[in-house]
Amino acid sequence: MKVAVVRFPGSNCDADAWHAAKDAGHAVAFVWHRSTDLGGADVVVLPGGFAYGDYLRAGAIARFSPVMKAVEAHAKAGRLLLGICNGFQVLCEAGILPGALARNAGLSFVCRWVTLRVEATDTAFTAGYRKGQTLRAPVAHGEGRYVADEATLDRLEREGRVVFRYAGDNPNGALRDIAGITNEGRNVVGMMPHPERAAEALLGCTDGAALFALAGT
Amino acid sequence: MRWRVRVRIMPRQGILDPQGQAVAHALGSLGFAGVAAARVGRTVELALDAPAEADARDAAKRMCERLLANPVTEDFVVDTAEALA
Amino acid sequence: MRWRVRVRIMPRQGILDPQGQAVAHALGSLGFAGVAAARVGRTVELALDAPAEADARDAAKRMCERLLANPVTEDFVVDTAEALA
Amino acid sequence: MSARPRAGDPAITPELVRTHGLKPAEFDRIRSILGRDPTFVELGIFSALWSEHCAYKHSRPVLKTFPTTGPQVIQGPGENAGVVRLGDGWAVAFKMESHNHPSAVEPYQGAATGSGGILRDIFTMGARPVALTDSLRFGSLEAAHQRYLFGGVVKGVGDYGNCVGVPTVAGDVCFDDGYEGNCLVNVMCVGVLREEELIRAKAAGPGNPIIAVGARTGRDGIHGASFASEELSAESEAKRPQVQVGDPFTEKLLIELSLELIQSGHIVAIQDMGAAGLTSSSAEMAARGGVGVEIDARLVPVREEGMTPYEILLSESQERMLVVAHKGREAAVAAICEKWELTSAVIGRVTDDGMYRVRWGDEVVAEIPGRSLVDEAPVYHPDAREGEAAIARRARPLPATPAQPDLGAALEGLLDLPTIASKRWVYEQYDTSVQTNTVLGPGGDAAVLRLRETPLGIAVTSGGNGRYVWLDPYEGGKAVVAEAARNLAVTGARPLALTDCLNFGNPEKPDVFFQFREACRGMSEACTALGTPVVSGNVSFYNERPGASVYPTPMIGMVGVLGDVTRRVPAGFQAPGDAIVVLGHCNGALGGSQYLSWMSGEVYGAPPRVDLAAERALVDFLVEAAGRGLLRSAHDVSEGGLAVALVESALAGPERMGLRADLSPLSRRVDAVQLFFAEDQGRAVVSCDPARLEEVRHLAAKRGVPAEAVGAVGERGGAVRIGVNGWTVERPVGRLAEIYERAIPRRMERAAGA
Ligand SMILES: Nc1ncnc2c1ncn2[C@@H]1O[C@H](COP(=O)(O)OP(=O)(O)O)[C@@H](O)[C@H]1O
Ligand SMILES: [Mg+2]
Repeated sequence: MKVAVVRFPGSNCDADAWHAAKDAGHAVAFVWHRSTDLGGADVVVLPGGFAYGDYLRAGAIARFSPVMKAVEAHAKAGRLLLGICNGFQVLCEAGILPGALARNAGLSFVCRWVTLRVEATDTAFTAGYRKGQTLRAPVAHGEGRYVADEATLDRLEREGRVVFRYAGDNPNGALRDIAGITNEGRNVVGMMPHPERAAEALLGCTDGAALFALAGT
Repeated sequence: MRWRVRVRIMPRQGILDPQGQAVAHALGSLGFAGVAAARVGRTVELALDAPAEADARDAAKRMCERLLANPVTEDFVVDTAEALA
Repeated sequence: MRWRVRVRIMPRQGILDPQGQAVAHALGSLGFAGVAAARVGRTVELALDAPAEADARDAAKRMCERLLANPVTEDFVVDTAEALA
Repeated sequence: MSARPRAGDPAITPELVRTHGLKPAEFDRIRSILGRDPTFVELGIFSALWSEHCAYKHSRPVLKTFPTTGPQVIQGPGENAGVVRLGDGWAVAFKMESHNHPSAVEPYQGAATGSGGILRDIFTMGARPVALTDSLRFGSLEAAHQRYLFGGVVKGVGDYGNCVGVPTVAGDVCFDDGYEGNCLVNVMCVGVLREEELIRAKAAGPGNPIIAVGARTGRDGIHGASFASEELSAESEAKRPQVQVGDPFTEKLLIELSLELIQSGHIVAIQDMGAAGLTSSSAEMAARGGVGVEIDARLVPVREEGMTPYEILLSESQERMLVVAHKGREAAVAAICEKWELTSAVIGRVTDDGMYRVRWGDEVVAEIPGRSLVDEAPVYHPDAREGEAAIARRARPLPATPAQPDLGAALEGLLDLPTIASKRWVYEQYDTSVQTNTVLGPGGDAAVLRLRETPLGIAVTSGGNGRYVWLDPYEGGKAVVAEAARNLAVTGARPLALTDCLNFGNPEKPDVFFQFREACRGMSEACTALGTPVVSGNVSFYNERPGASVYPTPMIGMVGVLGDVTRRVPAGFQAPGDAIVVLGHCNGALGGSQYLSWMSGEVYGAPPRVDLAAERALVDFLVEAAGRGLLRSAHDVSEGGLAVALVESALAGPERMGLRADLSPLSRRVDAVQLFFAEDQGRAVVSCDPARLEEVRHLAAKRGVPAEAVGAVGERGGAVRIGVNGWTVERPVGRLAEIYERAIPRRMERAAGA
């Protein structure tokens, strides 16, 4: 498949996402944030980093980048879109996914390996997992506490749109241990942990690789 | 005409404000008695060109809605607008 | 008696405020004309028990000096103090 | 046309000269170079370039004695960073730098801008930064102000590196009263490049444009270089506004921009505007290239109105670069800057008259023979004499060890010392896995990164024991190099070369200069013995307050290479039943040890002596054993001694495992306390598959390394059981983990205060 990795000024996991997608056998290209064209990509990845320095709020400025119009259209058309960490923050700020990512409850940036439980396997990104399966992946963020109002949270649960939950160690105080969610159409997934950092045995873990395999397409 | 407009953006009631809690706790352990609670928000100070104060305030309000505040987690008020030289 | 005291902590004049610059730039590219500059600071809202307003303000000032503001990079003002229920 | 004072400039009085940190004799020298009084701008320029920080006035002759060459060295000292060959056409650029004074005044920004500066030193060589390390020293965490400094520094290092996307993968932290009043913040950056992409900061080609790139210039940090060259005092506290603020977002863009510029072929040289800003970057680039430069300060993009040429030249605003481009490529350079949304402006030209000339429009405000700024800086040979107190401290006899030692209480006490305890509280605030190269992250002795598309691994470590140097500068100097090499070798990496940060007190005091000279002598000998030349470094003097200097602390950053990264060896035990082997001699050295100070509250005695031949043998053994896949884990023995090293090996694994060990066979000559806690150098704890124990023994014998099998790795969550001479300490591994992991967070949960 054709995968586009968007680069905002300040993205810093762009190359990591590129490699993970490449290793999964896809044709991968970078798209600069000023571009208004996604080059016919089947899958768009908004990678981790600190777009625009995360000044004001993580993702707040990046969501207005020129490329975001095309990203929104891509999502509306039901095509695949993955936001990892900063990418997830951008998706929430842009309203493509509900809720927001607030400052970690512990107030510090936190980087460590966590355990995730797969809650939804009906997205293209998680079709390669079993429901209830646990995975390991690193988190690395300062603003990763998922928050939304009760009604939104209930709705996410009811519709099976919580994709990943922290199992045991919740590193940021996210409500209901939410680590990743999907949209109504299940074509957009946002998550705080970094599956691209857990996709190679040499780096200690391959649990994240299946996410890039896109078994569900 | 140039205005200084100040907007205040605070965590919404009901949303956990760990920073405020940490501040209240730290003040207590530094020996400040009588701190019942603390909340920490953001102030954005804008130097704005606008014909009249009402326009400056109005522009600031739209900026908050569009960019400066996140409605999921934050409330804002346009606090002051004063004429600059 | 309980007071709500609000302190405003802003980057000192002349000190680089990259956040303010980013905000000003972003507002400009969102089409808001007339933004000459922006600075981003913090507001701390305290619920304080003190006998009188002056005491509450004074306590807030000492809290800023001790903990809330960084004297090297920030200036603060005790903005408002109002009686709470 | 010669430089003239500008209207409004202050008169050049002896007082003004003094406040510029220049001695009367130095001022006379300036007058004789110029043949006239300097202008105010010129005075500022000399003050910056002849400051200790830029000119190394007190240290240069000693630094010249370091070994700096070897077949692996591509670029030794003298450039922005040293460069060493890895193989397959790949090289690493690395350097370490101190930001002690700024951090003591403003820990968050001081540390952040320290990281920013050292990153720029690396990518200006054409290398992509792949790792940061930080070595930190504070006073005791029992004091609120030390908690404030520690918390702020860690946040500053973290926020900066995290934002630019360079993992902070190693470092060390010590808390000791010897650093009360003057914390040390040393940051190393490591970058990777193709050998042919190396670029040196050497201006060339008269007529070539000089371009300022990146952040605009503000009034921040004016005279930071001279600030770093004096003692902290009430007066320097009042100079606080000099502290600069970092913008890692701009830095991230600068990294990408600079690497693109270098690859574009449009530019001749690039250098960051670090200490002493535009002045030092332009003067140093000119001096290296043997050319002159002419700059119009009025063309420099500024952040504030009304800035004078003096301020523009000496500002230390962060995230700025100075570029020399090929003539005619101005537009191409500007286009690349625009792509990365960064400001750029042509501000001057390279000239062929060798002069360092600054204009303000039509006026000439400075005109100085360029070489005089860099090459004619004064050099001093201060007196060196060891202090009486130091001699007495070292000679003071150690107390007899108790006949009935409570080894268990001592072990728990040492694990609870913040210096020894887990630094997880620190490194979990650092992004350690961005760039997806981190094969071994923090928590062991050195980090290992893979080099993508090659079989190679790069190992990095940084640290240094200031106590040993304080007690015996020469032996201590040897020990810092030896420990760094050992920390690399336990991962299986061959040590290649080092960078240093020499943190000392006021060199004009004979006892301080003695410490400096002797520590450097010890380091040099160790470098030669271990084959690890010095390729870059930095000196930080004046780390003191009235009345006391900090522990003399040469910090070492060392880089090594693994031919096959899949052979890297982790620090922690991997499998129950594996054999535990102790390598090296146990001589029972307790002088200056953590045990001694834990027990007595004092630091004294002779520190462990370093047998360099034995260190070399140990390193060779570890590298060969790893290469042959003999080892499951390896961890060196350092602070806290063997018992602490054993516990750390148990705690560092993927799952905490117990262990059984009997230390009695290690030596008949030393007692139980010494076997547990002595800090003899040249030792390591390794584990291996019992089936390969014979091979390990055989190889050790061949290399002349003592190797004693002392026990076996226990069950997951089991007991740690260490016996010696009939005594046994037994604790559940979970309990030791709790002490070791909670020591720092427990203290940091108490309030900090400025
Ligand atoms: N400031 C720091 N930054 C990053 N990692 C650190 C820091 N301090 C300690 N660590 C990590 O904690 C581990 C233990 O540190 P330390 O006890 O100093 O090790 P050693 O004695 O082997 O040098 C090392 O992996 C080190 O990299
Ligand atoms: Mg070690």
